[in-house]
Formats: sequence, structure tokens, C-alpha cells
Amino acid sequence: MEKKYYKSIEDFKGKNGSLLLSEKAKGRHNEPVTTSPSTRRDFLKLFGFAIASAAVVSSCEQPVQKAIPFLIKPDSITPGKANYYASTFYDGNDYGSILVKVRDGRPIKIEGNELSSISKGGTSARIQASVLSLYDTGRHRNPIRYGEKSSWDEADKEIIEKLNSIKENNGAVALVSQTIISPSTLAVIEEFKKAYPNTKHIQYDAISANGITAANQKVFGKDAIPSYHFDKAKVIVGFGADFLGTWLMPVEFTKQYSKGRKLENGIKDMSYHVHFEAGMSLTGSNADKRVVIKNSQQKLVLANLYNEIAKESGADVINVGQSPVDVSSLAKRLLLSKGNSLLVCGSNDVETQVIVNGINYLLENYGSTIDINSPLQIKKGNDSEIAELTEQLNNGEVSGIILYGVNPLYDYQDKEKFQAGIKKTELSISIPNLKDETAEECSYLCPDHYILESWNDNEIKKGFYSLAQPSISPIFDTRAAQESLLKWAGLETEYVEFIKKQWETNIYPNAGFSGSFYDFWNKCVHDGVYEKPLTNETQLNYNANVLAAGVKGVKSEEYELELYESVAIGDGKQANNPWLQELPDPVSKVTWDNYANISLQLAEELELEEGDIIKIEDKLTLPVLIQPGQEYKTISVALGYGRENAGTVANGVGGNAYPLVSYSNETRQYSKAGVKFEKLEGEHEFAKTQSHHSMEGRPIIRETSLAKYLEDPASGNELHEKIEHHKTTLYKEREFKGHHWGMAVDLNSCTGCNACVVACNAENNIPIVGKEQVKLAREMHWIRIDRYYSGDAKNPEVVRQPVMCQHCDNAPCENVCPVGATTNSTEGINQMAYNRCIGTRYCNNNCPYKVRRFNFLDYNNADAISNNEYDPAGMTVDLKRMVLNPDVVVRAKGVIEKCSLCIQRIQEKKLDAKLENRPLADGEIKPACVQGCPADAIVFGDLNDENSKISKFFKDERNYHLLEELHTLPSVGYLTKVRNTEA
Amino acid sequence: MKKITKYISAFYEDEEDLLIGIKKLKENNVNVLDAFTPFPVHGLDKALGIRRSWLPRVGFIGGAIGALTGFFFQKWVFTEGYQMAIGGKPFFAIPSFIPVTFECTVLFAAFFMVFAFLFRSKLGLGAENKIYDLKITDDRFVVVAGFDENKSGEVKKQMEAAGATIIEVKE
Amino acid sequence: MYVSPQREPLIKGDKNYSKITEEITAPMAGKPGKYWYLGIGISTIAILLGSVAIFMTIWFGIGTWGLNKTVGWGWGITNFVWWVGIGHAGTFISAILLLFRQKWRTSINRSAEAMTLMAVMCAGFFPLIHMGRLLLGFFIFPYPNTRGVWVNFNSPLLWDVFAITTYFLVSLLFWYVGLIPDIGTIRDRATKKIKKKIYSLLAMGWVGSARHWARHESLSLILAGLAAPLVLSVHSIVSMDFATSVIPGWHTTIFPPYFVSGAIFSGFAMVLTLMIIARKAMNLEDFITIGHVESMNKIIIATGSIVGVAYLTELFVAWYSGVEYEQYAFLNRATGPYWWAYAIMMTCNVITPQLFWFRKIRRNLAATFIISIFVNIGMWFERFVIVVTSLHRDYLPSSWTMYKASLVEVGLYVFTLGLFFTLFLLFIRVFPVIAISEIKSVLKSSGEKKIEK
Amino acid sequence: MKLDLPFLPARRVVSLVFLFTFFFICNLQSPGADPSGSDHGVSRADLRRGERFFKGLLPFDIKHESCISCHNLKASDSLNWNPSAMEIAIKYASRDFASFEQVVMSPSGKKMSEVHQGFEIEREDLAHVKSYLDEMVQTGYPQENMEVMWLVGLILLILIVFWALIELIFVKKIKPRIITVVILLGSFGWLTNILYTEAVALGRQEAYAPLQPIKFSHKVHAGLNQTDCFYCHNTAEYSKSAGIPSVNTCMNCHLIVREGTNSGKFEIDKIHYAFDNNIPIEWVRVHNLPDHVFFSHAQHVGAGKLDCKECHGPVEEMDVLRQHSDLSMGWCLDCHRTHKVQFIENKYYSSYKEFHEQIATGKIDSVTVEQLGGTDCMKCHY
Repeated sequence: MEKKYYKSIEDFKGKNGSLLLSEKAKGRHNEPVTTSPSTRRDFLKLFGFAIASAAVVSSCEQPVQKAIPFLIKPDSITPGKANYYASTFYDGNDYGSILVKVRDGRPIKIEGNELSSISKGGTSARIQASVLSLYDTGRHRNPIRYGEKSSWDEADKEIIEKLNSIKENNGAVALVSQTIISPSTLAVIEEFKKAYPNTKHIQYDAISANGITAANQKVFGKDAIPSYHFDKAKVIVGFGADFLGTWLMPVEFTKQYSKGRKLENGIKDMSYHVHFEAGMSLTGSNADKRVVIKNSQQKLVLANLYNEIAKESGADVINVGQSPVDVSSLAKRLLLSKGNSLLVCGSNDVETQVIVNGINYLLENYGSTIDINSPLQIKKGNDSEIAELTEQLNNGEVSGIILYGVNPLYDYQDKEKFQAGIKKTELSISIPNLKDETAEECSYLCPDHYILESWNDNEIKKGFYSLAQPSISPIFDTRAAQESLLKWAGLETEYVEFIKKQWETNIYPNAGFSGSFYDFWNKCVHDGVYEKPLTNETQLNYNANVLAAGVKGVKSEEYELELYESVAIGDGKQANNPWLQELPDPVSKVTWDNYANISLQLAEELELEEGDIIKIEDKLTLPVLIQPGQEYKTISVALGYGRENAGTVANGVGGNAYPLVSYSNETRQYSKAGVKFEKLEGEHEFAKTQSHHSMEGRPIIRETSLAKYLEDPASGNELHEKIEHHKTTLYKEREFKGHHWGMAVDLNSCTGCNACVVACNAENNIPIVGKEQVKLAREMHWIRIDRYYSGDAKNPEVVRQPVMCQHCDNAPCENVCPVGATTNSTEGINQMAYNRCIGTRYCNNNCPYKVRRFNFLDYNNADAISNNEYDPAGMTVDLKRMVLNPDVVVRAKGVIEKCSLCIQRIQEKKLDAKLENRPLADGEIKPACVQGCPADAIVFGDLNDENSKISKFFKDERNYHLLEELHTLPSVGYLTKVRNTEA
Repeated sequence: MKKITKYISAFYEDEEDLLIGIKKLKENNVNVLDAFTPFPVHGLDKALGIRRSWLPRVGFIGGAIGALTGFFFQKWVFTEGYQMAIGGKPFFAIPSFIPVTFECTVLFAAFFMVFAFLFRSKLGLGAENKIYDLKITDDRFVVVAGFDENKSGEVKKQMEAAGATIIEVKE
Repeated sequence: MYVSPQREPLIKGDKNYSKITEEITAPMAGKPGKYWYLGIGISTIAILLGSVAIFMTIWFGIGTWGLNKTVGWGWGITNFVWWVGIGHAGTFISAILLLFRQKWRTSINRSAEAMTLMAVMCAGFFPLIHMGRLLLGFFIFPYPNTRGVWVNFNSPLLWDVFAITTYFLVSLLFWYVGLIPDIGTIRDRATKKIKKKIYSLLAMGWVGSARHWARHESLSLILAGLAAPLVLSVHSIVSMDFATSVIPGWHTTIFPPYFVSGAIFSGFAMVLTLMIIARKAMNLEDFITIGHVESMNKIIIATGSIVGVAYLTELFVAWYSGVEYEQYAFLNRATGPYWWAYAIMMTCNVITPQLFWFRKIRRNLAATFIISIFVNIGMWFERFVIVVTSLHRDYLPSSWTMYKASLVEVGLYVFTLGLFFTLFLLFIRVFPVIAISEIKSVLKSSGEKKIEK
Repeated sequence: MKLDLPFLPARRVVSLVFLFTFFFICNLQSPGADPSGSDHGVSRADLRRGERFFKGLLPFDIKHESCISCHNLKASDSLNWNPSAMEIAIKYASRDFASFEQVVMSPSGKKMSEVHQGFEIEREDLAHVKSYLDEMVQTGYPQENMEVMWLVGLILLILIVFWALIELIFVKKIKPRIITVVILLGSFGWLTNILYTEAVALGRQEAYAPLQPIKFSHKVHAGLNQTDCFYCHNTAEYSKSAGIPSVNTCMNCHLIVREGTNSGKFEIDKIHYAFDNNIPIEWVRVHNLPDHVFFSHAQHVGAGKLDCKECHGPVEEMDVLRQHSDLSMGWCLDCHRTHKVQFIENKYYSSYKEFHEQIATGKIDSVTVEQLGGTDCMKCHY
């Protein structure tokens, strides 16, 4: 690996309310809890011997602990055992079929539903984190009428009266919703429209994909987003589409993408991925070849590519300018994989997308890697409709507006105008499920259930259904949006009954199910998914005439702005989720912030330094972050930040970039040429979890190219053999008689999407430390994803590596703990007994991997001293504490903690096997990170079992251990990263 | 043996005078009991015929006990008390036990010796040994002998001859 | 009396035994001067300020310090090693120099030993306060308990517990045993009844008989014999905190001798700093002469040079090892973000003591005083360099961080400085700073002139 | 070096100091004394009369025992089946005198009517008793401080130690010093012993037998009636917690059994009251483990086939449930070191090939929990 790794940017530059109450109100469902919120007992424990005499004198008694059993125990709940409910997460932007882990009546964890053929058990960071949003303290607790607390009866009565009076006066009503993928909800809206025919339903997406739908309409006559199959593609070309992180269906795409790149089970081939983009995205950083272009050049480059392919395919050539990059070799490669290639583009420009369609059509990808016959149901919003509505509102043409699950006063580009429009209506109703900027501006606020509290059916693609069922009874006095709409339409029915009726009439008859509808319904609810793909292949009507008459070159001296979704926050709906705020960005490793990414050259040219403040277009003030791989004159800014009224966590974090979204050619544009910005006074310090970006030439992440790998599977990993050869030891290596747990990470599959980090947060009760503590480098994540740059700083290669406790057999940390709080178990796990730890931090110092985390402050409000908690994200309030996993202890101030390989899950599965009198099966135990990984990059299992997947991974020639030269004998292995390149 | 009830003592101002005085008294078979000095006078123990102290032997025994206790306690803790697998080492990892064993050796030896010293010299908190003269701890060198009526004159003379400034007879 | 013509006298002026007693006990009699009050005032204020830092640390946690996920030890352990090092001079002087029959030690060993005890107290404070859960600190002792768990005898930190405890107790015994005859002197000179009572109690019935002296001398010698390896072991074990780890820059076999010589180096510097003030303030110029200062300066050159060689050896071995982590660690020390700490360390520890090759400087009090302060500073930075620069950039660059001390950490350091000087100022009021009986025993052989009465 | 305080502004420090001072002052003040006197329109004399009647102190012709002989006043009536005065007081506090009189004078239950048979009590007296009981609900139990004597004893012991030390070193009045030494060592040893046992017991509650809201007797249920443990604690075999039975489980039997031989109707009525009014019963937890200990009943009962008694002791002999074992870590370890697992019976253990071979060759005959890692920290702590 003769690569130049540079240290840091400086160096490069040559310088240095509580659930219990509502449950009680419901009567006979009191959960068994031990009620002693006081930590007095712990206090005594802590003082222990030291204050024995004082205790004798004051003769302290143990405080009485109560045990309150159920009055009548529901059959489904066993105290101390978890239940899993299949459900679906869909918030208008992200989608996933999930299982909700419910313990003693509380949802505590989200896992992927493996029965879904879409997400196949994968999740994303945002889906994993959504369970915490359920307990968001900012959620609305009751209906609100003109800013005052109200009751449902009162609100309903007045709303119905007003709706009727609008109807009588021939006034218009606009129902603005997020894109609805639920057929039943659409039916509900139809019912509503039937009652109020003056209603217009508008779907609105904060992050629009209108460009794709409009292009498909133009080219194929289909107003839809097709399904993509990255697994079938041999050559993948991306143009500014962060499909592994945020674009459309990142979980599904990551599953497919990683499947196409795995080198296991004898497969010796992987897809080739080229990515053209301006700012460094998660997807771009995973590409085999990343090409830096301006967003405004996308169309030009695509048109050139089109011409190259058209020349070969005999199609008409368009009149274009000179391409800034040479695409002829790419065109050749694409043509070689005709029918097995895929080109996707994240642009929301119709003309650009038309060219993309043209290329894919010429490459015969429709029907193989692209399926437009079972289109994705998300992002159906039409940008011109919402723009039109804004005008109509301001002209007083709309008398009533219902905002369901949308937040235009945050994410609409001209929110002031929209707000003024709302003020002009007679009736404005909002139906939010989380606190947002729009809801409180409306005269009626009718809070919706949170996703995990509600019933719904979702049809993500035609024929692919995924049901959502409540995993907890509503915590607050909320009501399903659909029920509200039905009620106002004059139908008194529970939404679940409505769905059932829909299914009974529409789906059940076509299902070919042998049992009754009751059985069918129960099976669907149990599985969570019902999939019956459409089989009718319709011929594509390709209309080549719409291809642009000509594409001109672009002015290169202008500054350009690119707005993107960050992997952690997405479009900003879940911004009030501290797990996501503290999640480091996979590229910049910055938490709790958004920023203006600028290139190194630009920073040098304008003498900008990291943390300098700039003002973009007089609309947005942000600190500057110098990002390697950034296009010279492009500034990239993440959307989703700068919330003003989302709750205590999100408010004031970062800046809102939505006002910079522009509207042109009837679509909302997320990039813009010719922006102006100015430098302001001031400095900003980022809360980064990694500040050094070079591997310093150390063999930390080993990589090779596909060509070399095919010659020698151990290429790039020669060191492993050498070190194994030189291994000598004073003491005999430890023997493990039963299990020997091990974990392996396939660096080739890992995309760095961070889903594992959030899954681990949720599973292991990891505290949130807040921006200030992250600045001090005190984040608590047990698993982190290291990211290093190498090569050319203008467009560096990126490598990533998830690092958790390596569970060394010869663990350096164990030797140094004076009290023996960390030892090695008989199953090869490096154990950490928190209650024995006295906090010398010696183990942390001596850990070469630096995976141990110290509770510097009382983050959990769990120590003996009161009034000293440090809880910037309000994680210690009773409501949010309900998300805690009762099987994992909450750590007090002053102790070290670290990855336990999810020992609670290991123990649980072992116990299950014992109770069922059977041996453990391979793959039965899944630590949270393994479970959550959408790329199946992490494998866990028993190294003593020769046939286990982990044993095979450990025997693979690509396998190596991190810092294996130290002879720490880690139980975690890594498989080398293979790039599909020649050299 | 007859119990001595009366003492005769000579006060010198210089340690060499004292040594000469003791030597002379010894030569004349005077029952020299003890000498008191403000600092350790070289040769005094020989002159008085005091046996070599066995404190070193106590120190050795203490040290040996300490070493064994330290070492075997560690061994017991790791092999029987609670077996802990630490850093891939065997339970009975001798090199790791050396520092603590050494410290225990020194600690035990020192304590044994100091307590033996205090015990043997009848020193300790609240010990009330008779202070012969307040000037002893300042600059006087005193030799004390059993007072014999018959020999008193001769003894006094010998004491004076060695340079005694004061000669006292005490009960 | 015969006085060796080759050697310069260790006690100056016309002295007899009584005069020695008189002059050494003089500072204890009468009311203390205004400088004493000023000194104790300042050091008490330092203790009070430091107590706030202690409170903050215990109440809010180690988070009040500047440490982070990568740098787990900072000022706390730096101060610990620094104080332990300073605590080496006393026992070295009294034990090893006793074994080598160096007579000049008699003038300084008492106060140096007292300094040792105080420094070890200050040192012991840091491992305690740096625990995340101080209230459970008793877990570190192997006591029988109902949990059936014991401590980890593999851990150098536990060795520290034993080493520091043993060192403190043995030094205390050694010091106190040596004090007994002198307390007897004070007792016999005391006129006030309470004072007499207290000193009688402390003197434990010392009468100065020949048998007492014989055993006392024997005890002192053997204790010295025990303390000598102990002194060497203590800092060796402290160095193992680092040497047995795997962190580049810590994992070094040269550490034990390097730490011991460094400890004696810094200990002597601290003794000099204090002695130069004390001899002036307490009129002890006759007992602590320029000759004494010169002897100590010679040891400083010797140990300082050993330390310098150790620094160079470290660099050489890092290069010679061919281990990239090791090489980077040392390159980073000298040229990384903490280069200034390394530069201070090199200047103060290696270059300044070399000035003592000049006899003029060696015998100049002002110069000695300044250089001794330099050495104290340099040695503090040596520990800082070892602790912080090794940790902040170790194996995986992804975890590299910077460390900045917080005010609380500074407060804790101030606390120990206050504690040290308070104890020292109290010590000079209640006990003789010079071993009276030992000085008397060398008066004849090494005194300038013994006058007859 | 730039020094800074990571997160604490000076302002916060100052305010904390103030806070402390404030709390300190607050703690100095004694808790507000309860103003005496009745607020029910009943005179103190009447209350006093009611109390005297209840305690049987009134000079009247006593055919029956006084109330207090069955219904005791103190909280520690662990073995008295009859409801205590307080319990009666609470139950009837909200009811009128008529219903109280009805129950006292003509009870319906078998056990109660035997005792209360032929009561001749003046209506007025009974009214006084009722108001006395009502008053009791307000004031709480008559308090008795058992700790003071013990505290005095402890201080005395400390003083003796100090005195002996001073005597030995300074005063030296008592000539044979051995006497003082013996006193010193004796009292010091005793003191150490007290501190040691208290320190060991700290955070532990061996033999803890708290009063329960219902005088539920395991002796009656598990002993006399031979009810299986798992009938009520039905999740013990497959869940982490053994499960405290829900009220509907109680009702399975007590729908029919409405009067107990020992306690009469009073206790069983509580279940019915809870069931009818949807009020869960707040049992007092007897076996408490610290939060940092993970314990699973399923592991021990379900997989390990342990008998309940091995940890819980002879529950079937306990009227009041008492914690049998000390539940210390040492106690857990003892069992883990000696107890044999279901090694051959349970197929889960088939992956431990080495032990199976050793059993086959007769080298060992069984495998203890410890051999399978039963003393690993992470067996219980995570």
C-alpha cells in the first residue's frame, strides 16, 4: 500500500408525563414495576464500608421496595420477557419493515423484519432511532384549539361546523399531506372528499423527487419512481444520488448494493461503481471510482455519456458542449454490461432525469435493473401543486387547510409566504405526530399517534404490503389522523376496522388465501408483511423526442450550492432525536451540527479556516468545514437542521437550509449555481468524533484491488501471514471449552451507514453526552466507524472500519485494572463489571483500540450524589427512560463501559436453547449491530464451531485482526476491503 | 545477686573522657551498669561489653514471614480465592507477584524490627523510663555504676582522674 | 582535635555540643516570625482553593477535568509521579548515603526525610482523587468480603498501592526512629508543662543509655539497608505503570532506572530549593554549608546526566526498534503539538544542570536555587510528556485527540503544593530540622572547630 | 497552556455553595410538629376515653378481653392474624358509625362471631372507640424509638475505648495494667464486631420479613394446602421473574374461599376489594437484588432444575415470608462452584465436547456451573 496518507487538513495546507398514568386510567393493565425511584439504596451501597459506622449510628433501614402485580394479567405479556411486534416505519421520507421489541409494555428497540423482501431485515440509523422519538418529551399531549388545551369532542364539534360552513359557502379546502403509501389512508381521504367535495388533496415532500416522476411521465408516460435493483447491476453509475445514505430507499439499496459486492461463498465477482458528485457523500465515498463534478455539470456529463452510448447503439445524438470529464471509457464499460448496468441520478431536474432515462433505456436496463412496472410509492408529491397552493392561500382562494404530517413552515422554501397564507384561511388544522414548527400556527392542532402507536397499512411498491400495528397503547391523548379525518367526514369507526374492511374487500379476494379473512388478517399482522408482486409486464413506450435539444456548457467561475440530506438527520423530521443528533456524520464525523462544506482549494483561496462563519445568500449563517473531495467551487449544506420548534434537543442546532431551496422548471431544486456568500466575524468549534484523517501508513485498514485479489486472495493482507508466522508466546494460549464468541466485519460490505451505532445505542442504554462533551472527545458510543482518507486530497479515497471492543484473548486492559473489574470470560468475552469499577481509566489508557468509554459525568443520573447530573438531551426524564433496556444496567458516573458483544442477547439465546433442550444454532445470536446492519457486513458466532459462518470468515484469506502485531489475539476479525479497480 | 539500691555516677563533658573513665572502672572491677550519652559514642558498647543486638535477626524473620505471606496470599487469591482470567495469563503467574512480594517483605521486616526495638528497649507511648539527668540529651556523658560503700573513695578518684566534672551518688 | 585537611568542614563556626543543641532548637522556641505566618497563610489559602477543586471532582466527576476518551490520565498522574519523585530524596539521603557513610548527609537528612513523607502524602492524594468512584476506592485493598472477590495482583496500579503504602510506612518509621533521641532533647529542654508532656509522650521514654544507642544504631543501619532497595523499587514500580503497558512511548524497558535517577534528581532539586530558604530563614548556615550544597549539586549533575542519557537512549531505541508506532511516538513528542513540553523538559533537565560542572556555579547559592527550580519544572514536564504525549496519539489515528487541563486540575495541584508547604512549615516549628544527635556525632571529625567549655 | 473549565461557569459554582448552605440550614430545623387536638368535632376527653376503652383501661365490667388483646397497636404484629388497630381504623375511616357498630356487634364471619359473641358495649363507648380509631388514621402509629438505647450503648463503648487508651498512656491509675489492656481489647473487639456485622449487612436484608398489605401465609397455602409454587408464581420456569400472582389468580380460589381459618374474613376481603375496585395490591418485595445484578428464574428453575427451597428456604413453614438466604455474591458463588448442571440431560451442553469425553472415559462424573464459566463476571453483571 504505497499511498500517501496525509494527516489532517492543517498538514495538507502545510501548517500543523408518564405512561403509567395513562395505563392506570385504562384500568386493569398495571405493569409490574418496582416503584422506588429513590436512589437511596444505591447511595448506601456506594458508601459501603466507608460509612459503616455512620450507618450503624443512624441505623439506616433499607427502603421498602414495592412489587405491584397485574390485577388481571394479559395473556400476551410475561413480566421479564420481551415480545416482538411486526410493524412498519414510514414517516414520509424513510421506510422500513420492522419488528418492535416490547418489554413489559414498553417498545425499547427496533429491529428489521426479515420477512420483508424489500428491507430484508435491514434498518437504517434513522429507523433504529425512531423508537426514542416515541418518548419525545416535545410530543403534543392533547388536542389544542387556538393555542389552548382542548378536548377531542370540542375540537371535533367546531371543526365539523366550520368544514360544513366552508362547504356551504363553496370555499375550497386543501388537504396537504406527506406522500401517502397507505391504500387505506388514501381511502380515508376519499371518504373525506366524499363528505367535503370541495377538498383538494395535495401530497408534499420535503425532499422532492418530482424530477424523476416528471421525467418518467415524459419519457414513458408513467408518473412514478421505478424500483431499482442494484444487486443485478454489474456497473453502477451514480450522479449525485446518495442511494446508500438517503436517496429514496437507502435500506433496500444498501442490501442490494452490498449483495452485489460480496466476495464470499466462492463468488469472485463484484459490481463496479462509479460516482459523479460535487460534495463527498456516503455513497460517493464507497464508490470504486469517484469523479468530482459540479452539480450544474451533471446534465452536460450525462448528455455526453448519452451520446457516447447512443453512438454505439445507433440512436440519435444530442447537441452538447464539451464534457468536463472524459466519459468514453465509462460508456464502453457500460455498454459491455448492457442490461446489467444501472445509472441513477439524484437531481430533481426533469431534463437531467430525462437523459438518465434515455441512457438506461439505451443500455436496456429497464426490465432488469430498473422495474418501472412496480414503482415505488414514495415521493409522489408534485412540486407545482404546493407552489400553486401557496399562491392560492395568499390570494384568499382557500378557506380551509388541513396539514397532515407535513411541516411546510420549516421545510418549504418560502415559508413566510406559506405562513401568511395559512393566516388567511378560516380554518387551519394540523395533524402532527411530533412537535413541529407548523402545528402551533394552525387554529386546531389534532395530534396524531406516533408511528409505533398506530395501525396502518403501507404499500411501498405495488403489491408489497407492510402492516403497522401499535406496540404500545397511546401514551398521550392523541388520535390517529385517519380516525380524525373519518370523524370529520361523519364516520365513527376505528381506523383498524376501516383497514380490515379495506383488506377484506380489496386484498383478501385476490390473495388466494385458503383460510378465512380472520386467519389471513392475523397472519398478515403477525408477519407484518404481505407480498404479492404484480406479474403483468407491460411494454414500455419510449419517447425519445423529449430529450433536450441541446445542453450547453456551464460557467465554471460561479460558486454553486448543493443541499443534501445528512445520513443522521435526513430531512429533519426526527431532528429532535438525541441519538441521531449525536450520530457522527459518516463523512465528516461531525455531530450536533450542519455546516458549509467547502473544498481545500477554495478555503486556501479565500483564506477560510474550519469554523469560520459564512453567510450564504443572506439567508443562512453557517460555520465552514473544509471537506476533502469537495468540488472546487461547490458549497454543500445539509438539510434537516436549524429546527426552531421541534423540542429542546433540536432547537437551535445548526441552520435551516430549506430557504435556499429554489423552485424552477416546476420542480424544487436542491442545487443552485451562482450563489453568493460572505464571511462573517466569529468562530465555531465543531463537535467531531474524529479529528485525524490519515492512517499514517499503518496497516489498520487493509485493502486491495479486485484484480490483485483474483490473483491472490491474500493480497493486501500479506502482513497477517507474516505475523501469524512470527507468533511466539511466554504463556500458553487460553483454551475455550464451550463457546468462543467471535465477530467479523467484512470491510467490503460495510458502507459506513451508522445503523449499527444507533442500534447499539438503543440496545445498550448508551448515554447521550451532548455537543459540549463531544467537543471534549467524550462521546460514549461503543461502536464507532473510523474513516480515513488517502491519496489525492482533491478527491481522496475513503476507507471505513467499524471498531468495537476487540475482545482480545490477551487483553491489555485486563492486566492493568487494580480491582479486577475487567476479566476474560470462559467464552472469550472481555467482561466489564461496572459495579466493581472504581474508575482509574487505566484500562482505557492501555487499550490500543481505544474502545473503552468513561462516564466522565453523571450522564444517567445514576450515581449516589444527587443534583449533579449532566443531561443536555433530557435523557433522564421518566418518559425518555422508558426506552431503556431493562436487561442492561445503566452505568453510573465514574465507571468505564464498553461493547459487551451484547452479552444480554447471548445469555438470552443460550437460556432459550437450554429451556428448549437443544444446541445453539449458528446465527441464532445476533448482537444489535449485526441485527441492524443493512449490508450484512457483520457476522457473529462461535469460533469453536467449525461450521459456523464466523469460523469460515476467520479462515478466509482476507481475514486479519486489528493491530495483530501486538499479540492481543482479538476475537474480532476484519476482512480486507477490495476495490473493483485494476491496480 | 544482691540488689543494687545506690548508684554512683560521673558526668563527663567529652565522649573520650567517658570512654577512658569506663575503661578504668572496668579495670578495677567496678560494677559499671550503664552509660548515658547525647549521641551514639563509637566504642561505647564494646567498652561496656554490650552484646551485639539481635535486631537484624528479627528483621530477617520478619522479612521472611512477609515474603511468604505476600507470595502465598497472592497465589491463593488467584488459584483458589477467585480464578480470574486476566490478559491471557495463567492463574498462577509468578512474575506478576514479585513486586507485591517484595513490598511485603520490606514492610514486615521494618515493622518487626521497630516493634522489637521498642519492646526490647522498653520504649513506647507512655513509657516512663527514669531520666537520669536532663543534660544527658544535651552535652553530658554519664557513666553509672553500682555504689559500694567500701570502694566509693577509690571509684570517685578514678572518675575524677578521667575528667569527670560532677560525681553524684543517687539512691 | 584533628580535622581532616583535605575536606572542608561540614560544621562551620566555633561549636560545642551544647551550642549545637541551642542553635538547632532555636527556631522551635519563641514566637514564629512574620515570614512564617506569611508562608503558612499562603499555603493555607492554597489548600482552601484546592479544596474547591476536590469538591468539584468528587461531586461532578472527573468530567470537570480536561481528560477525554483517549487521554485518560493528565495532570493528576503527572503530579503523582512528580511528587513520588520528589519523595525520593529523603530516604535516598538517609538510607543510601548512610550505607555509603557519607557524613554530609547528617545536616540535611532529617528535613529531607520529612519532605519525603509530605511529598508521598501529596503523591498518594492523586491516585485517590483521580478515581472515578472515590467512595468505592476501598475496593483496591485486598480485604475479605462477602462478595468473594479480590484485587488484581497483575496490575501495576495495585503494585503502586503496595509500594507507596510500604514506602510511606517504612519512611515514617525510619524518620520517627531517628527523631526519638532528638525529641528526648527537646523534652529535656522544655519548660512549659504541656509541651513537656507532649514531647515526653512522643519521646517514648528515651533516656540515651548505651543500650538504647546500640540498638538504635543497629536498627537505623538495617532499616537503611531495607530502605535502600525500597527507594529503588518504588519508582521502578511507578515506572511500571507505564512500562508494562502496550502504549508506544510507555512500553519501554529503560523506564525503571530512568525513573529512579529522575526521581533522585528531582528530589535533590526540591531539597535544595527548600534548604536554601530554610538555612537562611532559620540561621542554620553553620550546619548547612556551601559544602553541603555542592555535594548535592554533584549528585544533581550525576543523576541529571543519567536522565539525559536515558532521553537519548529512548530516542535511539525508538529509531533502532524499527517499530513504526514507537518511532512515531517519539517523533511526535519532539515535533508534535506538545513539542513545547518536550523542549521545556530537555532544557530544564538536561542542559541547565550541566552548568554545575562549573565550580563557581555549583557553589553559588543563587544559581543553585534557580537551577533547582528549573529542574523541578523540567521534571514535572518530563512526566507530562510521558503521560500525555504518549496517550494523545497512540495506535489508531482515528482516536487521536488533544488534552487541555482544566482549572479543577490546576486547583488540585495547588492543593498539594499548599499541603506540602503547610506541613513543612509546621514541621520546622515542632521538630528539629537537623538531626541533633547525628550532627553531634560528626562534630569532632568534621566540625571546623570544637571549642572546649 | 490554555486553562479552562470544560463546562462549569463560575456562576454555577457559587450558586451551588449557596444551595448547600441553604440545605444545611433547612436540615437544622426540626420537622414541623404535628398540632395536637382533634378536628372532627370530638373532644379530647372523648378520644382519651375511646383509647382507654380500646386498651381495656376503663373500670367496667369486663366479660370479654379488651380490644387491644386481639387488635394490637404496634406495627410489628407479625404473627397476629387479627387485623391491627390501624388496619381497622383505615378500613372504617371512611365509613359511618353504623357500619362499624354492625361489624363489631354482630359480625358475619365465623371466626369473628365466635370471639365477638355476646358483646355488651355501650353505644357511646363504641362511638368513642371509632373516633379514637379515626384519630389514629390521622396521627399514625404510636411511635417507639428502639434505636436510642442502642445508640447510647454504642457511644458508651466508644467512650470506654478512649478512656482505656488514656488510662494506659497518661493516667496509669490502675496498677495491674493487664486489666486496662483487657478492657481496651474487649471493648475495641466488640466495637469492631458491631461495625463489621453492620457493614456486612449493609445493603443486605437477610431474614427480612416485612409486613405485607395482606396477611398472606405461605404456610397455609404452600404448606397446609399443598399448592404448587408454580401455580401462583407461574412464570418462574420460563421468565426472568418468577411472577407475583395477579389478583385474578388469587380469585381463582378465593371466589369461593371467602373466609380463612386464621384470619377470618378481614384479609380475604382485601382481595375482593382490590378486584372489585381495580386497585392493584402493593405487595412489599422481600427478595431484592441490586440493579447491577441480573438474575433469571428461568435459568435456575427452568434450565437448572433447582428446587425453589434451595434459595428461598422452607417457605411452606413461613406465615410471614422471610428472606432465607443473604443473597450476597459470596453466597451465589458458593452454589455456582459446587452445583452440578444438567450436563448430560440437556442437549444444549452437547457443544462442550471435552467434558463429554471426560465423562465418557470416567474421568469426571459431573460438571459444575463453575466449570462452564459460572463464576464469570458477565454471568450476572451486564
